Amino acid sequence: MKEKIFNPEFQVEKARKIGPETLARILKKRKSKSVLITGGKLLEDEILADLIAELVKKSGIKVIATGGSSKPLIERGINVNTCLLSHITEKLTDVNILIFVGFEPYLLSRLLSNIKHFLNVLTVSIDFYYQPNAKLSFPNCDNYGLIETLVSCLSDC
Amino acid sequence: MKEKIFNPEFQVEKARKIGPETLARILKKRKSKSVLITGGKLLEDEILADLIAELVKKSGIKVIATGGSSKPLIERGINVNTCLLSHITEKLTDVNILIFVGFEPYLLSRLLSNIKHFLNVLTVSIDFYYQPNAKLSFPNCDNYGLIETLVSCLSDC
Amino acid sequence: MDINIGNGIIIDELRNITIKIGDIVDEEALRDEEWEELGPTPKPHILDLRYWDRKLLSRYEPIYMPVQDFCNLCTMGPCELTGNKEGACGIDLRTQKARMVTIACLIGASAHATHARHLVHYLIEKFGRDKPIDLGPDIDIEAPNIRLVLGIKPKTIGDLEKVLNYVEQELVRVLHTIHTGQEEDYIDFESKALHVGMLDHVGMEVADIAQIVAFNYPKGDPDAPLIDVGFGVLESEKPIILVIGHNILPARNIDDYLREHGLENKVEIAGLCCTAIDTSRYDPRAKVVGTLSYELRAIRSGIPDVVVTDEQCIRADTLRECAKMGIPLIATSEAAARGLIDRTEDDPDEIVRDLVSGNVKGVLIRDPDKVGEVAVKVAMNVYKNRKSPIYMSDEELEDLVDRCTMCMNCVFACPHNLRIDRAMELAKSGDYSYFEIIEDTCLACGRCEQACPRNIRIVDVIMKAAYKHIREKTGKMRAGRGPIKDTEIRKVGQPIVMGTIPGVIAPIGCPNYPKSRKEVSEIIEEFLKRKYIVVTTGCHAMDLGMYRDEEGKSLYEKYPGVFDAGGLVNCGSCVSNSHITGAAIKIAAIFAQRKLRGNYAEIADYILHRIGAVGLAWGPYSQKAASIATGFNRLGIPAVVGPHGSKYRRGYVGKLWKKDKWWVYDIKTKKKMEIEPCPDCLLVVAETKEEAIVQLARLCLRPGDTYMGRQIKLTHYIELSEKYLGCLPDDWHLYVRTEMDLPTKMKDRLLKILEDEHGWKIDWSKKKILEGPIRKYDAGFNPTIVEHVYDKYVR
Amino acid sequence: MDINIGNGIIIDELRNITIKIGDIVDEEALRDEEWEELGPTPKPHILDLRYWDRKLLSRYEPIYMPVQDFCNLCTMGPCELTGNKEGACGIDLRTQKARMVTIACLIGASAHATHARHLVHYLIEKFGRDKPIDLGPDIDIEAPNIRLVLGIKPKTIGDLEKVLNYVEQELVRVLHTIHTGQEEDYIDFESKALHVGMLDHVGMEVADIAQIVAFNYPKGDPDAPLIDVGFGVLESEKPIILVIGHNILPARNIDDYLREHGLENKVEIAGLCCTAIDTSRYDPRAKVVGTLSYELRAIRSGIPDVVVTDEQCIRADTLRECAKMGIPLIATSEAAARGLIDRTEDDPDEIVRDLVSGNVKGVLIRDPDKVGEVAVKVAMNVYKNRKSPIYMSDEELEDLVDRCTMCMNCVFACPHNLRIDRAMELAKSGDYSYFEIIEDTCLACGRCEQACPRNIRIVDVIMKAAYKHIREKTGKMRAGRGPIKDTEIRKVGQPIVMGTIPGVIAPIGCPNYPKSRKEVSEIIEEFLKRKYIVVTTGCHAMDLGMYRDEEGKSLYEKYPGVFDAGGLVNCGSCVSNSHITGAAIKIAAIFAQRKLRGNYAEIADYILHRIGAVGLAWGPYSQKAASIATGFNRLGIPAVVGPHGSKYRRGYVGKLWKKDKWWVYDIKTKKKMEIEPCPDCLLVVAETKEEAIVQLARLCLRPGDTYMGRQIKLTHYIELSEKYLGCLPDDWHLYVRTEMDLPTKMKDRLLKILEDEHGWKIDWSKKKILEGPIRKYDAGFNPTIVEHVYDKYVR
Ligand code: SF4
Ligand code: SF4
Ligand code: SF4
Ligand code: SF4
Ligand code: SF4
Ligand code: SF4
Ligand code: SF4
Ligand code: SF4
Repeated sequence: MKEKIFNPEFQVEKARKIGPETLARILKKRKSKSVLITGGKLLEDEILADLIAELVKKSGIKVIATGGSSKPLIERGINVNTCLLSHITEKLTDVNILIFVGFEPYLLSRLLSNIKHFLNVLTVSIDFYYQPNAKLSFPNCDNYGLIETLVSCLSDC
Repeated sequence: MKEKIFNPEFQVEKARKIGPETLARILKKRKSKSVLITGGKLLEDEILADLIAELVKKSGIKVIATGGSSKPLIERGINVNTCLLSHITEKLTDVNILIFVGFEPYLLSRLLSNIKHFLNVLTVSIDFYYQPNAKLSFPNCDNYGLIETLVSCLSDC
Repeated sequence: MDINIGNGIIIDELRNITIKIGDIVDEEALRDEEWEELGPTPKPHILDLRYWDRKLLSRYEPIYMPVQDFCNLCTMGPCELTGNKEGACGIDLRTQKARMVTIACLIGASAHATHARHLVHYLIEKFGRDKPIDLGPDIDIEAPNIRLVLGIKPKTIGDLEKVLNYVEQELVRVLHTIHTGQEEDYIDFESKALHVGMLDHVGMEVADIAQIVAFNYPKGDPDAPLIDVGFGVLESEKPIILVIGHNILPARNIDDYLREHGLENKVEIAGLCCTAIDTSRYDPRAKVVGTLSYELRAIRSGIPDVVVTDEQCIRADTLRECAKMGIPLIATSEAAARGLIDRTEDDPDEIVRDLVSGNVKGVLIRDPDKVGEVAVKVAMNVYKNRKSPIYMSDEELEDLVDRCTMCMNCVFACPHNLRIDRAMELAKSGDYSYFEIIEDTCLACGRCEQACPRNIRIVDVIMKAAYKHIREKTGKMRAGRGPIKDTEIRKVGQPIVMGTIPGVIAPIGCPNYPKSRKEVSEIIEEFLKRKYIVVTTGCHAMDLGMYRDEEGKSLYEKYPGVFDAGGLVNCGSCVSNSHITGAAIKIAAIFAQRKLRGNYAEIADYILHRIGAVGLAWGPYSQKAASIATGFNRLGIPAVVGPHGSKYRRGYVGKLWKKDKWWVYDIKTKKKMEIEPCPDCLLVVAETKEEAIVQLARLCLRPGDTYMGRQIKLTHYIELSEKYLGCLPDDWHLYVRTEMDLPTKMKDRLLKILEDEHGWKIDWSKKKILEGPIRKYDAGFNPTIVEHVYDKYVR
Repeated sequence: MDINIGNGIIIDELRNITIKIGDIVDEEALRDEEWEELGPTPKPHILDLRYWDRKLLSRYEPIYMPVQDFCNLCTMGPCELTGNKEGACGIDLRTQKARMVTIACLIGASAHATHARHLVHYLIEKFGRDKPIDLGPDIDIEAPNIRLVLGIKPKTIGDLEKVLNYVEQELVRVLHTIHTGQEEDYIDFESKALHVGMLDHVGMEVADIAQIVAFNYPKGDPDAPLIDVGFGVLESEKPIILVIGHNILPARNIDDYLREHGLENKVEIAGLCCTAIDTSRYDPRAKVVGTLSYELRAIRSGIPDVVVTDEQCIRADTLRECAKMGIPLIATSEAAARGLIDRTEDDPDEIVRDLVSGNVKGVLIRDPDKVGEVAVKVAMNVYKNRKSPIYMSDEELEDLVDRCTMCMNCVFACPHNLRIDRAMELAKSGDYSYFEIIEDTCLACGRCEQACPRNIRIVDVIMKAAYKHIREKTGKMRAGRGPIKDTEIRKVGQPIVMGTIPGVIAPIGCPNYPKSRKEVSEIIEEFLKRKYIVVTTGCHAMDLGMYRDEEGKSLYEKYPGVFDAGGLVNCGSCVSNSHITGAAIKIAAIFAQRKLRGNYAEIADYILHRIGAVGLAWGPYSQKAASIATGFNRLGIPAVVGPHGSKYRRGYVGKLWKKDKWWVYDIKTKKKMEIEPCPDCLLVVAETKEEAIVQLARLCLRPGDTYMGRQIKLTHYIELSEKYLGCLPDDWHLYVRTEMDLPTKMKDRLLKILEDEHGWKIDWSKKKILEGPIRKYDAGFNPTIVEHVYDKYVR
């Protein structure tokens, strides 16, 4: 896919682009300090919900589910921390790697912007579109390929 | 020098970075359609004025001198088209490659922005700092090296 | 005294001194007319309510989500501010963002204030300054916002001018503070934004009161007529005048002209945005096409015979787009003169000739009266020549689809990243269904077309492909009824404050929804079924009427128009939002007998702690939405915005864990005490309708709830959470003060959880909570966070 | 009539009706008081002068230089607009940029209007509404801008309120048009910006008139006293109160307090920005430290014993910076409350105690009267404890320099890309001289420090290294004298219009100059020597006083303060810019006997074609600079801005080659005729002082010049071009109408060039031009581009 950003937003410090393998390595080392934050896309995208459920099962990572994404995950047997977006910072004690998936890109960009400017944690986006406001982001990709690879890399977690 | 832009300005379409050799090739082919536009830095920077005078002599390129840069060039025996910044578009008939040198970077950025959005000509910056609003720009460089190379590449014009 | 001095007969002699009289007396009058005890802050300036704002914002912390990392407001910049760095003027990123929010609010509030100014100016010319403000026998508190903020009771339209003078002065004062340098505290900037939000509700109130009394709109009538609404209304066998914007004046004069000439059944007025709403308040025959998202669609259809624009929510390419379709345009406002020649002084028939012949693509006519005649004549003449298929022929559709290279440029330009490329790919093989899905979310903003290297008219492709689907979208909207009646307030005041009516949900604002337009109806019906009061305005009010159930009924047909449990109240256009804050204020005045006059903080404090009202701006595109919501917030009413709302860059969010923030003075026990954190946000983004629903239910909780009320509210909150989030909410226990607060049906289960998971002590024999809650329930609990209110009532 | 109705004695009885009286009569009064024939546009709204704007902008085309390629003003965006694409609301890049310019102007004009409102409000409280506007025997036209725009003659301070009501209403109306959507024509947006610029001069006029009459400032006195100015004034053996901002009120009360308590020789008031200027108009003992660029320097020096801020040009980190230095801060304005606790109602001594002890870092005191006492007491107490070296010790300097890694982060963050890294490198080897060069251009904005990964206090390093150099910078500034006298106008009106005084150069505005601060003096002295009139305000006025020649004299000491050839007139602070437009208006009124009342277009047209005045804003950082310049432009006065001015994103530039744009109606010959393109720009950027000088000389040319005037103007233009550009200008021949226009000394040479290079026919025997010029010279030439002006005067 072309080198585009989903919307013309402009950042001086932009996310480093990483592949699933790198993220898998990070997770293996620092799982206990990491959390996966899921967004509302999981409600409308069954494939994504399945993939994320698998990812969580394989990695054992903590999940904070916003935007109603708790429901599909709970239905898939995942133990989630249900959370309204407005409560998200309440749940971030004891973690310093936040991995985001399943958000409207323009909203995720705002969330990441807040964190980038005012908090000191590592943010990672594994969503379809590159997120410049994250610290690390998957590049643009219009299919589930990267997340699938991530899941398979995590097999041996 | 680091990958920085002199000021945090944000462009969706950014200049392609080129080296002096590329520009020399372009000039050799399309000199008659090209013009060198000089700015006020030539008044305060003798070395630059010398270099530009040499560049003009070697290449035979037309010169439009703004910001008072006519004076040092005339003193160096260059035949220039003296021009106030406000008259610059008056002088651009018959050319479609504009090469800029010797400007306050923030001002050049504005001039290039105007051209980029509202005119259809090729702009090139050979100033010290990368100019994202040009179509082609030398990269950041805090010395005369790139311009010197350009001059030497033009020797056989 | 009631001496009525006529048109300057006596005055001529007083000429030179009267300016002075006017001014002196003006202030005297405000000071002296003691219709009610004067509160501490009549006509407040920026700093006068700062103490209240700082209380709010110490609980509800502003959080910022910058869209850009730099500032370029002045020529010392651009300044990069990543990581809260400071710019060349010393401002940091946080404060700069607070400044940007303030600008947005200023733009929004100015739009309403100017709208009000235009109306009042015109109405004074037509009806005179003395036209009384009379909203009927059931409305005594005619202008709750004006009473509260300015401390005056406006009696005539002329009085409204004074109100606007104040509003304009204050807006300019705040605009001044945007100047480079100056304010270094982001909370102080937010205080200015809140000030602007408050002023906005005053400006809106002026505008709506003026047009209601002058044009005899429904005056709080719960049975206001049902209006045809939906894109389908465009298809008609008559000439169609499309009116777009927010200012009723040109449209009203078109309507008058039609009636005066017996043409009311021969020519159709169809409207977009608030002009549509207000035209239908004036004449129920008028039709409502829809929101801003329908503008490009309506023009590109080629159906309208003439387009009349006034101000605010009108596309900035209207002339270009109309010209492409050969539709003559009449611009009527200084806000959008569109480069057109000013023909105000010309002979109407000459203008008509020029427009009909296509000699000119459009004209500017500044006199609303003249617009009536010209628009009607043009429409009737142009109608005769209507031709060509709507949007395009089937062949052209195929052609355009074939041209697509699936390059995704459109997808990246689209605010919703809609997968045009996929729809095109499917369409190439004959399956156009994906365009129907896209149509439902598409804003018809046209950015995809700007980005498309193949110059495909993507909006037209979508419309052509989904046309059958969309022309069926028609429904009914109850005409905007204006204010809530005092009599209604009298009835519901107590149940709302007690909490037995679980809440007031106010869907307001613009149509850039995150997904299907239908979601607004889905969210709202959930609350109507549960007997919340729903009160709506503007584009949400329109979209709520667009969708019909299996039986063909829209929400307005299924739910009554009363301000009571399970009622769906359409107040009207954007400026009618003032009636929503007005209703909250009236509850404090009528039910709680609080004095309004210049008494802002006390009333806001009352509302914050007792009135379970929440705004919902599911598609807040406009700066007016920013300012309206901010006005809600200063008055203690939380608002939930859709995900695009995050682009206004800030929320007001309380932190549950900061225990020291959740306190009140209790007037009854004379103690400062800890309370449960409710409401815990003032401005918050929700990503999905599921989250929005749960958030709305939650934000209806108030410290002042009786146990009955709390029980009802918690029941809905928990049920909705289980339904939409799949589990109990994570914070429900915080709101339990006594076992009586617990939903009866779930009582045992919840007590168990309180014991097991939260370590509360339960007396299982009596099913009583012994230990655990943040505070004890006390029926006489009388909370405030304002010292002077505490001092006033404590004995 | 002169009945003076006192404080409501009679009025009490009229209470209920008087609001109506006031309003009716207000308008009547404006309409009826026929002090002069009423022109076509009294109290114009946005569209009323659009016809004039469109004439201007058809000649002087707006050109845009976007800083950002996208818009994010609403939540439908951000929208990428590269290549003039349209956003989601349909606006294109050009129109969006026109909108941004309009916002900048709105901010600027609001700042002045609010400043005026604060002053008028306070002065009415102190002196009453009836305080007459009396500017002395030599000034009859007391308020040329107000007369011209509103069509009224203000007689008392109370009348000024009415003026502000109008200004505020219009500003809000324009702010409304910023709302998403609406205007699609960039020329129409520019027309709104021009409207705001015009309003700004009205607002400024109100502010300055109010303070002049109330505080007895110099009233047009050419011999106003000389004031000490420069960073060096800070070094004093007395306690120092540093006042910063634009609003005289707190500073004035400090001054009063000192006098009342016999402390005027014991405590020093030193000021920054316009507060400094206005304080010295009130009391010539006050000292002027300098412009905004000195704020950080002054605070970081640790010298001030207390800092008092009011509004506008004050850094947004003032509290943070003062706190670091342990300097107590008193904030006094709603525009910059700085998060401080409002102590307005507290006992002054208690506040003093808290500030002196360091218990609090600063306080907010809203009552200017109370500020006087607190500031003086704090200063006297704090002074006792002054210690520690200025900026830092020599050791610390070496330490900091050593810490530098030459990473260049600071260079890229610096608005001027100053080579701190190089200065540091040299300093490491003991050579600190490069810092002196840097100091001269440095804005002391602090962005370098924000970027430095080594946390070097770069500003302090520069100051410490260059301290000897800078403390010697002291000079003299003539105190702001306010308006130009009618008597002066009477004297110079004719020579200016004839062109024999070659021009009026108006250096105004802020200090973000492209290079050395000294350049302003260099530019201006060139014109003073050549007997132009120079009239200045604000930061330029201060900087003109800072530099002394070899004999130790600053420009104010070398050139007289009269408004006459070779005079250097300091009108005063930013709001005194209204006297510059005022002077131009008065020339039309007094010399040409044109009626002002509500007659804007005629007067602007007159000025554009005959009065060779040009503004110079060499460092236009503030939004006020944008709006002031735009106000100049609407009135037909061109302005040259420094290179940073390009960041306000647009110029107004005529195209010489578009021959059809350069025409006028000649009232004498009753013909529409081609003219030479002068002035050919209204707003233009110059990169260097060399270019600025040539541009200024050039832009003084006017079609109305007599041949004598043209000869003089061309002489200067050509000489300056040869001096600074090294050759003849490229367009001088366009301005030659007859051989009499040619500079005598160069006549032969120029005639030769005309023949050889431009193909003109010359009769060499008589040295006459036979063929060539654009038009013939005609002594009775009477140009206008406004139809109604032509109709009015043609016989
Ligand atoms: S306002 Fe401040 S932060 Fe913004 S550009 Fe100007 S100096 Fe920089
Ligand atoms: S931009 Fe145009 S060509 Fe590209 S995918 Fe979209 S519709 Fe097709
Ligand atoms: S018109 Fe519809 S599809 Fe196109 S960019 Fe706008 S929202 Fe997306
Ligand atoms: S709700 Fe929003 S889009 Fe709709 S008319 Fe009001 S401001 Fe415009
Ligand atoms: S105002 Fe228009 S161009 Fe700007 S963000 Fe909104 S939709 Fe896009
Ligand atoms: S940023 Fe700091 S360390 Fe780097 S060159 Fe500048 S002063 Fe030195
Ligand atoms: S303080 Fe001076 S050196 Fe530092 S960034 Fe500002 S102008 Fe440049
Ligand atoms: S000239 Fe500019 S910087 Fe100076 S006081 Fe005026 S607005 Fe501020």
